[in-house]
Amino acid sequence: MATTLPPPKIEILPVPDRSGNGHVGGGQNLIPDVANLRVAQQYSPPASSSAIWVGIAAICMSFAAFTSALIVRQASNDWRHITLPSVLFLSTLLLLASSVTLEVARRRVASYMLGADSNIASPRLWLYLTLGLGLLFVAGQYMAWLQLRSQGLYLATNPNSSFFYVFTALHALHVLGGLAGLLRAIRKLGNATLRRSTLNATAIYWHFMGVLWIYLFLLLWLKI
Amino acid sequence: MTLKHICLAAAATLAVVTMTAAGPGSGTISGKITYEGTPAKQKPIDMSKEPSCAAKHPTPITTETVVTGPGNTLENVVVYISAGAPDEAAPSTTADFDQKGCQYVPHMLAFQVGQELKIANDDQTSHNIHPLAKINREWNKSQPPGTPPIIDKYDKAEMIHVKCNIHPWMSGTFAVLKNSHYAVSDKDGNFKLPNLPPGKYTVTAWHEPDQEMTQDVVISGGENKTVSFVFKLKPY
Amino acid sequence: MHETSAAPAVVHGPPTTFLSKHVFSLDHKVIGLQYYTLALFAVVVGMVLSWLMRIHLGWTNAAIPGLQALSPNGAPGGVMTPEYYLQLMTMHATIMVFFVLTTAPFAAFGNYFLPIQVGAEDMPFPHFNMMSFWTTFTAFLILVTAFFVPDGPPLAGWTSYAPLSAIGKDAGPGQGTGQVIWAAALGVFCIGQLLGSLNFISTVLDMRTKGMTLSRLPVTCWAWFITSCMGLTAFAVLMPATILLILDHVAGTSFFVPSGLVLNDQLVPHSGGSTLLWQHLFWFFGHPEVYIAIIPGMGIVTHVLITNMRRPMLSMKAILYSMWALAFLSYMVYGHHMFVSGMNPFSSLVFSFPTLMITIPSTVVVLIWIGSLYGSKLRINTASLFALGFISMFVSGGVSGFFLAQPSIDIMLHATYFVVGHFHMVMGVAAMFGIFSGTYFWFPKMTGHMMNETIGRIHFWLTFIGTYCIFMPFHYLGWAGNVRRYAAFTDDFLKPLIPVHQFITIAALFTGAVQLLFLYNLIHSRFRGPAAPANPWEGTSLEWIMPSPPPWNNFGGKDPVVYHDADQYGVKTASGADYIMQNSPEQALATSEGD
Amino acid sequence: MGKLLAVTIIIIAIASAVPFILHTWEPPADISTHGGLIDEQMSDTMIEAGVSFLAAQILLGIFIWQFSKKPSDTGKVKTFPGGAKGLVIAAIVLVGVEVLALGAFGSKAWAAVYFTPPAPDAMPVQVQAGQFAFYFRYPGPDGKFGPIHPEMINEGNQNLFGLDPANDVESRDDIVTAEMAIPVNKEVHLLMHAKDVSHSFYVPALRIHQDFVPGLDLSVHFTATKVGQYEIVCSQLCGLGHYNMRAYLKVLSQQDFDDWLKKQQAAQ
Repeated sequence: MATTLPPPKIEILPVPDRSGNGHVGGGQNLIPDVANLRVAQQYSPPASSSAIWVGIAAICMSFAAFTSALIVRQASNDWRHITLPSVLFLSTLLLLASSVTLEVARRRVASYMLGADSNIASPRLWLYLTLGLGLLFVAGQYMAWLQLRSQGLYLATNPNSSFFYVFTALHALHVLGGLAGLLRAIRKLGNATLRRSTLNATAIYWHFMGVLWIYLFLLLWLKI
Repeated sequence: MTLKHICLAAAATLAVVTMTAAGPGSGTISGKITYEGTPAKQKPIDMSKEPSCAAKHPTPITTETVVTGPGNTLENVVVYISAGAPDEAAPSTTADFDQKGCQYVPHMLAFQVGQELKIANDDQTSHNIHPLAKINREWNKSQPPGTPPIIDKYDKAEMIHVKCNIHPWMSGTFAVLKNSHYAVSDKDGNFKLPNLPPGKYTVTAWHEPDQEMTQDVVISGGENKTVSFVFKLKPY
Repeated sequence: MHETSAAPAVVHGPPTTFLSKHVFSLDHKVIGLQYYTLALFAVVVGMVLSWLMRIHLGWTNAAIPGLQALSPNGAPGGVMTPEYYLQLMTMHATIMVFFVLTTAPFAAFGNYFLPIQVGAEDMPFPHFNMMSFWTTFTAFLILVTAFFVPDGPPLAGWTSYAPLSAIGKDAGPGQGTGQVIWAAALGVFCIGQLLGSLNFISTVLDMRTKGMTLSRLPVTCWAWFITSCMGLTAFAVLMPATILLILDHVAGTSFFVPSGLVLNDQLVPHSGGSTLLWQHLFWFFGHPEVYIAIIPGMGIVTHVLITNMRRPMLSMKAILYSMWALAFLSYMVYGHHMFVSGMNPFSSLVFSFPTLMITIPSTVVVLIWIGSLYGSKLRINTASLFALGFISMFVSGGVSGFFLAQPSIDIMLHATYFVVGHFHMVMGVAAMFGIFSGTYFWFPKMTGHMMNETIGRIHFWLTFIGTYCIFMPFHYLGWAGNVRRYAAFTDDFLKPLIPVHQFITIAALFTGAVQLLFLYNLIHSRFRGPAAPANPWEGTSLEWIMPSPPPWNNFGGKDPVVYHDADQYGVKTASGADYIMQNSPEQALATSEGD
Repeated sequence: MGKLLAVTIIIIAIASAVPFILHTWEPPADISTHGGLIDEQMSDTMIEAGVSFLAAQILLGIFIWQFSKKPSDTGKVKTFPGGAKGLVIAAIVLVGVEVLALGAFGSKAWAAVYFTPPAPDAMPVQVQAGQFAFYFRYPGPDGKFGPIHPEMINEGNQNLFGLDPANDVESRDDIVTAEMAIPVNKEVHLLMHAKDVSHSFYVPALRIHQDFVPGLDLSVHFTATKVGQYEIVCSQLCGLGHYNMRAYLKVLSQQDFDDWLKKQQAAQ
């Protein structure tokens, strides 16, 4: 019952000396002696790669709860169907496009890190492009609210509009979080401390935002 | 300072006194409140929920939304000067509001803006006093038996419906008024507004839940004006 | 004995300033201690509240000296008003459930020992970890402000059933601002716990040191891992619920408030909402929350027991699987809180079976604990005393679940003191015993000082007997139909029970006072206690290979390598010790189990 | 110290069980036709739970007594005969069977209350729960309840159900009361309506316990078998007056009930 396995093999990797005064890099804040992204890739230890999926699980759970609330509430007789602002279709496209640009950016960064491409400008450009599209999306959501307001549909007007505002607002908040992540990635890319795992996590989150939006959009759009 | 000055001063003082105090030359408005039509039937209140109170009423009390007397007189109507009289500072006396046998005594309590309101609980059970003020600050407090009276005051004129949620049948009214010229009609429907200096007044009679009638009255010197109000009541 | 391996993920440097060392620290150990301190403060507040409530229940019209000064409206002349009783009750429950039972065994001990026991230098996201604590702390502050708003705290209980909780001040004192503050506090608390759970899970998944396979994780790590999985899902559901509740208050939406309600003879301006929706959302969080409070305790107790029994559990696997089963089932049974709440009577039956099923994993755990005692060399010390007390309490609280799991019996016992007794024993007191056990066990490691054993034992004896005197009678009261959440007992069939309440009150005051011993022991030992060796209890898990207290970077910048699971007790070794530490390559000569 | 703990645990366990064994505190005697099953279920569960409670505590005590280490002890640790497997199987089989049995029989009692339709000739009574009192309504000679107009509810003039007799004919003969009276041995169909927040209709003696759900009118049905006066209390936290929210249930002979109803009608 007590599992005592034979001692595993230990291979010693090259380690920067960490016995000194204590300023050590790595993990969240590795500043390699040579400000070189390739060094960063090699020496920075693997950060947690599961965390992003854990976070996504939590977000899914929250929106599942909201969905159940929506379904329960739809059953009541005061439910009115509202026609969604047309701008939403545009912003949906923007969000999808941003996912594409981010993928391109990811490939560029990868090829740069592998040395295939020595130009750091183009990956950064694509990241900025994604950032811009994300901002446009949030702006689009804001315009959607203005449109609803002009139709006299406020948060408390009817259950459907309540859910619309709640869903879009919370999703927009999460998107803003993603934008912050992108900015962070761009900064790290700038001072050569970007780890691929960081970029990957950011990308996964960003794509998830797209998926989540499509789900919410359909939920609000289709009569269930 | 000359004699002339003194005389003037004296005259002025005298004038002031006659204007305000109940001196000679101040009039009175009195009268009777009656109703026409059929008043709503007052239902007996079953207090079995609160045995300690039920025990205090061998014959069950009834609701008090309309309390009538012989000859179609109407009780619990508050009559006051709504215009013509200046606002007055609150008197030092307290307006007492008691909870006896799960009933408000008095049912209709009139007092002045800023006057001290004293709410006491004579029962063996907890009451919660919940004046549903709209203009004034609304509050809702419980008063366990044997606790000191609740002291409060209102700073705006308002007719406030008072209820106890623990004993839903308990219902009363605070009539918070701007001046001291008010009266609540007695069981014969009589009311009396004394000590009114000469002037033109608007007299308002108010009956719960929100029936209101007004009349203009001119008082010149120490006369007695009689005013009467007739409320139209419906069975439902 | 130590062996180095690859460089661990150094996640932050050593603290340099006072702020970064003690206040906004990134160090999981400091954060753990911060959580512990918060829980300690919260539990004192919660306990004082319960004292006031108990006095009121025993002697309803007695004036409590000084209470008027605390709340002139709540206690005119020192006599507690019904609403103030309910407000204290609500705050007592909220503080205890969220800021004691969730923070202490999970966030406090977990933060301190999870990274150490998996051999990591810290959690992967120290900044999230720090935010997690400070968000929780903010939530606590927000909650406490409810005491200082004009109408006082909410009176709707910790379950805050809509519409009472959703229609605002007309529903009663505290239902306006107070209720919103309550909901806001919980929403913020959820954020804190989500960040924490995120860290816990990724620590276990990604930060394990060389050789620390999942099967070698100490049971406590599993307990915290399971708990954080539940926390992640449960708090993610509570937060939406609180958001919707706040919107119903401040934005005039109608998620939980149906049409045609009348308060004080006035129509409530809401329509179409669903009152059961809140109950479903709340209990979907609420029942897992119960296990969030107890599972870390089970882990701690198992950990403390194997160390003091000097033998492994009969089957650690059985315990782990049972914990997973509890966690899983807890999501399928929440409906048993709503048997008579107007839910479809068929679903009541549907919910009752998984609820009954929960007794199986619980029984497995208890039997494994008891069975493992057989033939052990049980060392009696305060930690093990509390661990054994935990088992006794867990059994006492657990069996009452037999009754409450059945809808038909729930007809009689629902919302009575039987329920109150049940959850206080199984989730309140048992979890508390887990916390005490963990404290006496790990205090030397956390502070570098030993606790006073004599005071500790006195504390155990008085607490053990005291809590039984308090919570057993609750079951008798409930059996006689004593409804809970009553500010006074005026009904003919309740008046005869008042003496029982008076007995409970006395027991509660006594037991509460006893906790001062614990506080004294804690503070005194922190400064005056004798220096603690690295491994005072001869434990095997990684926290015992480092000096007490551990340095800021846990293993001095070197990662331990793990060769065994944490159950290497009662073995024969060359050195003559009856245990092998996880990071020692040494192999047992022959395990001395069996006769 | 270990021995002391063992003794304490066993003493506490037995002491805790005594009041249940001696029936020191009992639920009020059952006066309903369906309550028998529930009481049976409760006592069965009490036996099973009691046995497992005592067994576990006493076993715990015995092992603590026997194996708390003496200073001289240098022996080896021994393993429980049969190891974990025996215990796990015991837990799963014994407890599994036990709880399944409980669940099965329990659902019978539950079904008796909730899955049987009220008899067609059951007497309809409406109960309205509000902060902080129950009020009851009898349909009167026409056998029909007038519609409820929430906006007309006014406790000041005791229009507790928001009736509009001026316009609703059915409302004119409705009888509204503050205490509930029912004839003995006659099935009652109780229609439950919540005026403001959630409340609960709990009559221990009747073995009836059902929440009021605002916005959702539920109903229960029962038959009282014993003349007498019992208490209806609220068990769902409904606000500051929760503790004092109650009404009396009078179970009367048919004759007395008819008189009572006449008296109430006169008072309307």
